[in-house]
Amino acid sequence: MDALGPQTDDDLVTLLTRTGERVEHPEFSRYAEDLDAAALRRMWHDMTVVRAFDNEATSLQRQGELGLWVQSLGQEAAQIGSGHAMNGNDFVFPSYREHGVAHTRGVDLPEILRIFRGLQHGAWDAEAHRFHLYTLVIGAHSLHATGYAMAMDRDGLVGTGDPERDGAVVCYFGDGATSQGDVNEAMVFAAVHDAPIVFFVQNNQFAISEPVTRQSRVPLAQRGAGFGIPSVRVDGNDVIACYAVTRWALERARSGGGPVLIEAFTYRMGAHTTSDDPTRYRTRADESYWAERDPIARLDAYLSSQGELPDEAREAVAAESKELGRRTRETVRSWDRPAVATMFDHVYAEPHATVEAERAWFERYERSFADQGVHA
Amino acid sequence: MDALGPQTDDDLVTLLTRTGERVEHPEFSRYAEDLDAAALRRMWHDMTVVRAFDNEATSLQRQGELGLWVQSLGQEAAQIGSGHAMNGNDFVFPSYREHGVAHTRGVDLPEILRIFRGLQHGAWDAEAHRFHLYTLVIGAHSLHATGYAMAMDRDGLVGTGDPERDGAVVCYFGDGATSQGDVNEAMVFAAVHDAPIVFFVQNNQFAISEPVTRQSRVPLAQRGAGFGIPSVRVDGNDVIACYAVTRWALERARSGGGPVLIEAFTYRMGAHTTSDDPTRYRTRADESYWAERDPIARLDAYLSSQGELPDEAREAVAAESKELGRRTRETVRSWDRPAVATMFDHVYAEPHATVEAERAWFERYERSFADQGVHA
Amino acid sequence: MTQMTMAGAINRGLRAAMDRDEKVLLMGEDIGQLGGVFRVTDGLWKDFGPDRVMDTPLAESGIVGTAIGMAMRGYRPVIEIQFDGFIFPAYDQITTQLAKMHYRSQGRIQLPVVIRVPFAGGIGAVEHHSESPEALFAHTAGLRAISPATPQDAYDMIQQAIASPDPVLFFEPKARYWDKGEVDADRVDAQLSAEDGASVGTAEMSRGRVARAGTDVTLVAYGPTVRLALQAAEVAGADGTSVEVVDLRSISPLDSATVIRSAKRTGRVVIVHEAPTAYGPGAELSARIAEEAFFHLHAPVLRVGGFHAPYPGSKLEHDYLPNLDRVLDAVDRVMTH
Amino acid sequence: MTQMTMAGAINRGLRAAMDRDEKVLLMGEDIGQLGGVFRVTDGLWKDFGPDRVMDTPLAESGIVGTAIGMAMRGYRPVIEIQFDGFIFPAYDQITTQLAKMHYRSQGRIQLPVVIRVPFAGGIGAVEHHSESPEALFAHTAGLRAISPATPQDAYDMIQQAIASPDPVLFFEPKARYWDKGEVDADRVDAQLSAEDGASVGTAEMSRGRVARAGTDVTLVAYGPTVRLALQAAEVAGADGTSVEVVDLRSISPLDSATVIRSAKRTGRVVIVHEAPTAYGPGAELSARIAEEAFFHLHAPVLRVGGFHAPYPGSKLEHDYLPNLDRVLDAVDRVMTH
Ligand SMILES: Cc1ncc(C[n+]2csc(CCOP(=O)(O)OP(=O)(O)O)c2C)c(N)n1
Ligand SMILES: Cc1ncc(C[n+]2csc(CCOP(=O)(O)OP(=O)(O)O)c2C)c(N)n1
Ligand SMILES: [Mg+2]
Ligand SMILES: [Mg+2]
Repeated sequence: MDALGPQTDDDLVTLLTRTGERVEHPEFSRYAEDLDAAALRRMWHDMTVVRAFDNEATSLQRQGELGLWVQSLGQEAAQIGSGHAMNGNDFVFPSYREHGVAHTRGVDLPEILRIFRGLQHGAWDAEAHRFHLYTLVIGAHSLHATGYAMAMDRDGLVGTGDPERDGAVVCYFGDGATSQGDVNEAMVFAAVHDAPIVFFVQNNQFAISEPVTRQSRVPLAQRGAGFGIPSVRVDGNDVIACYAVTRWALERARSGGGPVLIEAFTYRMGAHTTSDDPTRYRTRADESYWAERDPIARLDAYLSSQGELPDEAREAVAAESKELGRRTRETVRSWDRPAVATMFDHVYAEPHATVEAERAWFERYERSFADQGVHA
Repeated sequence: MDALGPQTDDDLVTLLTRTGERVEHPEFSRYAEDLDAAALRRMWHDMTVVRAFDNEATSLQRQGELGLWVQSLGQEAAQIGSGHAMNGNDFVFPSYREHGVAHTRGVDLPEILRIFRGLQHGAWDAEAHRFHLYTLVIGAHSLHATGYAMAMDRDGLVGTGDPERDGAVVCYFGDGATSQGDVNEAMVFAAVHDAPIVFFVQNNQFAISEPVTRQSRVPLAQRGAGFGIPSVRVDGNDVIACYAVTRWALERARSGGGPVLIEAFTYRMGAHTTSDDPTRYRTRADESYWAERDPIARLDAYLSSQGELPDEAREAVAAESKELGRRTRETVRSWDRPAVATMFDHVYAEPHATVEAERAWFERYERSFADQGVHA
Repeated sequence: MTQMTMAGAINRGLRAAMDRDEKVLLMGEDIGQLGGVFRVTDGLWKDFGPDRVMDTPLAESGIVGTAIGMAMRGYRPVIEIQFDGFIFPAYDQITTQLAKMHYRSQGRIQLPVVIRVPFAGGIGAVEHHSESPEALFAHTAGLRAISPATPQDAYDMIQQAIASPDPVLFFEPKARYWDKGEVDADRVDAQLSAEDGASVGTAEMSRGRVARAGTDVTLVAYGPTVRLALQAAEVAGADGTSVEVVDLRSISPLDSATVIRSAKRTGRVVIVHEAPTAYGPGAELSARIAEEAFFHLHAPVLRVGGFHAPYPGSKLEHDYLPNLDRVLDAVDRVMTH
Repeated sequence: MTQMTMAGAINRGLRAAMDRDEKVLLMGEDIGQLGGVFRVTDGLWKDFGPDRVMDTPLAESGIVGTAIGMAMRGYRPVIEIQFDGFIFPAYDQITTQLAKMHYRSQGRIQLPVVIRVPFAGGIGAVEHHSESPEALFAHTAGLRAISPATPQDAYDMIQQAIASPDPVLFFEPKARYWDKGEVDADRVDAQLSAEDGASVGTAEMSRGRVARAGTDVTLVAYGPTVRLALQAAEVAGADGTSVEVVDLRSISPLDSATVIRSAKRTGRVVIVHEAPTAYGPGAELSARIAEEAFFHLHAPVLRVGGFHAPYPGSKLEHDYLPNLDRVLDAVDRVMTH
């Protein structure tokens, strides 16, 4: 298929076909065995809600309430599937598009928008959610993730056999990021230290306008092997397969088996961000090819075929989505501009003479206007 | 063998055993077919002369004539073997230890010492020798090499089928360098552009004091495959095999087949540099293990067994080495300190106000001493 | 003379440079079919093809490093770094390699590489998209760093930078991309077509200019803050203070001569840039003015710049950046002496 | 009090910090069995084991990046960058990540990472082994940058840096590694063992000190040039000029208060550092002195530093670097006013 170019989808781990049929995989089926209808419905629910939120954020951006929005549209299976495979001992290092994963980590979705409204650069308590802040410098966080994993290992949180204790790190990045030196150095460090980390590459076929063939001539999963890191390619629009391979990888990493690389083969159904115009660099034909592979539609088809998506479930999720949309709008609009002097806060943990002097000057300066009554 | 740790030497391409017997290799023997006794003697000659020079430089450093010296001791086969596989169309990007390769590119060996005497940072005309300057920042040159190869391709110097025209780039770096982001990015760019480049890794088992296991758990040749770059591991102390695999790689690259990675498995028989003290981090046992694999000794053994190293040849090379030693000493000692104001030369190609102002100030300042007769 | 935006002027300048010299090629992320995230390379991919307008892998060190290799074979790569904050992965290649090759080779190897950096803030962007890192390059010998403030300068200087045999950081004030101005395309074309064009062009792009004459205070700016300085001069003028505005244009070399000439006349200098004040470009200028015009000064040289804090969320950027009030405040302060 | 070299003092300081807090760990190239190329970590691998004295893969960005991750879990990584010129591959991690995490997380994430950089020249080394990049870090908010000039300060400041909750660039003047001096080990130990030790220590390491009192000229130096400044003061003193020497100790924050106090008394200031003068650390200091002590100055503030050229071959370094003659020349020049 031309839409894929040289990077075929022949060898992807699949457990749910694009038309919504379940298939077996010799190695990975067993990692999805625990997914009963309720669990799958939960995934369907999460994907649906995240997409609704995503669309709401897009319209808020169009209305000028946000400076920018980065859609996760089309990548819900990769994110929700992998997110559901984690537990509270695991720690996640996202890139900037992992709203689905954020949701599975208990981040209240509207909170993410603090960043995109220009209030601040990080929006949640990373430690509390065991979900690190978004990182915009492509690939930079892969090293933080690796160091964090090395530290978990030091702290005796790996390979003890105690499921209440053992954990691992999951680090998300895109196909474009695989070209960055940092990401490759992260694989060097992870491999050499047998760090408990899963590198989860969402190959959404594009780095902004550049097709993945500008980053690699061979499937990205192959990269891991070069560092001695076992790697697997999974259908990134198959939430069950994404769950299964991530569970496998996490169990391996948590038990001291070292790093794993997962390439989730998926598609960015939306624009790169609200500033982007994909009509400049991709065809409608490609978009339709992938629309037929919509990750939500295929789980929907499967659950429906099993009689596991009753109308009440659909209605409930529709209502929840609507309510989330309303709350998102309200929340975002309610956020005031922060007090100006907060720009001097948290530059350092301890006082720094330059910051203190500039803050003092600024406060005097601001007061001078107040005194003159020019502005508040 | 413990000296090797997890990185075994099982799968190395070998054409000359450590005891000096020729063996066949299904793929690579044919690339050594053109090596008759005269050609092999030439390689033996080059290795011997380079080693003599290397030792001379070491003693010059000990005598205080050089600030530092970086020995190539033990890596002569990798360097002379690969160097002999190149032709005048090829272009080399060395690291800083490739004195053997420099010799094959026609660089007069003593010239190298300008750098180590502290006269200047680059010592030869890179374009004339088609041998770039040494680069001390680990791995940085791998990107220059890749860009140069991309440019050769653009210039129609690859894949024309005309042996007078087609060329490729050879880029040398060490086992330690493979951990640098730049080296991995070089592989990304080379693979994506099918650049005519041979990455020649001299795995000499150490990055200063760190064994190669601190850089990778798997053989370094495996790294290439992760980027879609065909890779081969060769016995780096076997000059014939090094010649053969490099010829294969260069023919492939010159004819438009794209990049290749060669891991030459060798040993740094000396210290990292004259500032280093290897007794701190490696055993005599390891050193003896490798002494038995001396690259010159094994070619010597083979040629002798064939009656192809008559006494005259030995005497001639001994005389030549002695003469080179003498010339090296004399040349180095004859080098005066450059004129001080040369430090302002070549900072820019066009005048730059800051440099001009500082130069003018400095000249005035120097003159003020002359006027006062304080110093010249 | 044609009306152009600054983005349009750079686009036209790139096209002219590519027409003039087939060794000129563009490299960067998304500069091909997309035309760059700011559309500065719009249309060039279509007209010059993917070999001269190269979409590169997503790796800034790789871009600069391979550009160095291409320049060694006579190419003149013009790199687009997508945003200021993403130049740092290439910092080693720029400062230890690109900057030093000419020196290390005793002048044998020239690296005419231009690095275009859309820089500075004011466009409501997210983190890492509004920074002013020019001082971090100006400190390194071997690099040139320039920044245009008008469409005319953008058109001329991008071509002079490309023609220059030295590596040049070309800082494009992204908030000014859509400002319009008249552009005369002929002058620089004639200049660069002449035999000594590269030398003349390099010298010219390295000089500041007096953007507005005045007698009481010298206001120094470059790139994004020139318009602000001119506004301040206008307002101060209405209040009876005559402000001269110097547009530096070049950060390395720093054209201190032009500033010092002005400073000697006015005796009062205020420097305005978006880069953080501490250890910023204004520090060097202030130090030089002190060294060379000390006895002509009526007042301390003042600096108005960004604060010693990361560039804040966009809701606060108006207060983080030098703005009209802060510039006028500084003008008032130097006028009290 | 014990006699120690500066290298020995840092070694002892690292050991004390590791004894005090088991979360302290060392990372770098060849710091383990070899003890580092300058032997600053000598013996620590043997006593603390490879988990606390980690020989890392050869990748500076990787070292800093993984240290950030470890710091997020409460570790206090102390990184050794082998030589000044090899810090640049880590520049992105240092300036866009390490520096900004505390700010981006609204203070939730502290990254107490120390980056030890043997820096500056004078040891006859090859290219990239003698550079002074401190200004390139001081310009970025979120980082601290300090440099000791004596064994006592080295011993104290390395421990204060490790105890500090902020990231610290610790610039070690490598040419001074073998200089000896008396070290009192008890004071800083008592300081850091107290509850507010980290705060007190951070404040203390951020302050300059008057290394020699004088009345005619203030000579400002730090790290490698303090000894030179003291020599110059000696020589000038013999000639009847009384020179006060301020050892800055901290480059970020810049302790301008101490300098300005001195400048207001002497009215004449000369700044001496090895970093290139243009856009160098002295520029900021000069600008601040102008801003805050202008009307006290009898003469322009002068700077004596490296030239705007790559660090040259070692045969020329004596002339490239500020030396006694050049410092005295500057002292003479300020004394003419
Ligand atoms: C170091 C760096 N360079 C450039 C950019 C600008 N940029 C933002 S996203 C992006 C593309 C990333 O592609 P990919 O890694 O595939 O992730 P995706 O956006 O597709 O999820 C680029 C080039 C950046 N953020 N960081
Ligand atoms: C970026 C960088 N970091 C650190 C160094 C210091 N250094 C010089 S050589 C070396 C080891 C290199 O090992 P390897 O790549 O295996 O090459 P070898 O010296 O063994 O030939 C190190 C760490 C450097 N030159 N550049
Ligand atoms: Mg992508
Ligand atoms: Mg090695």
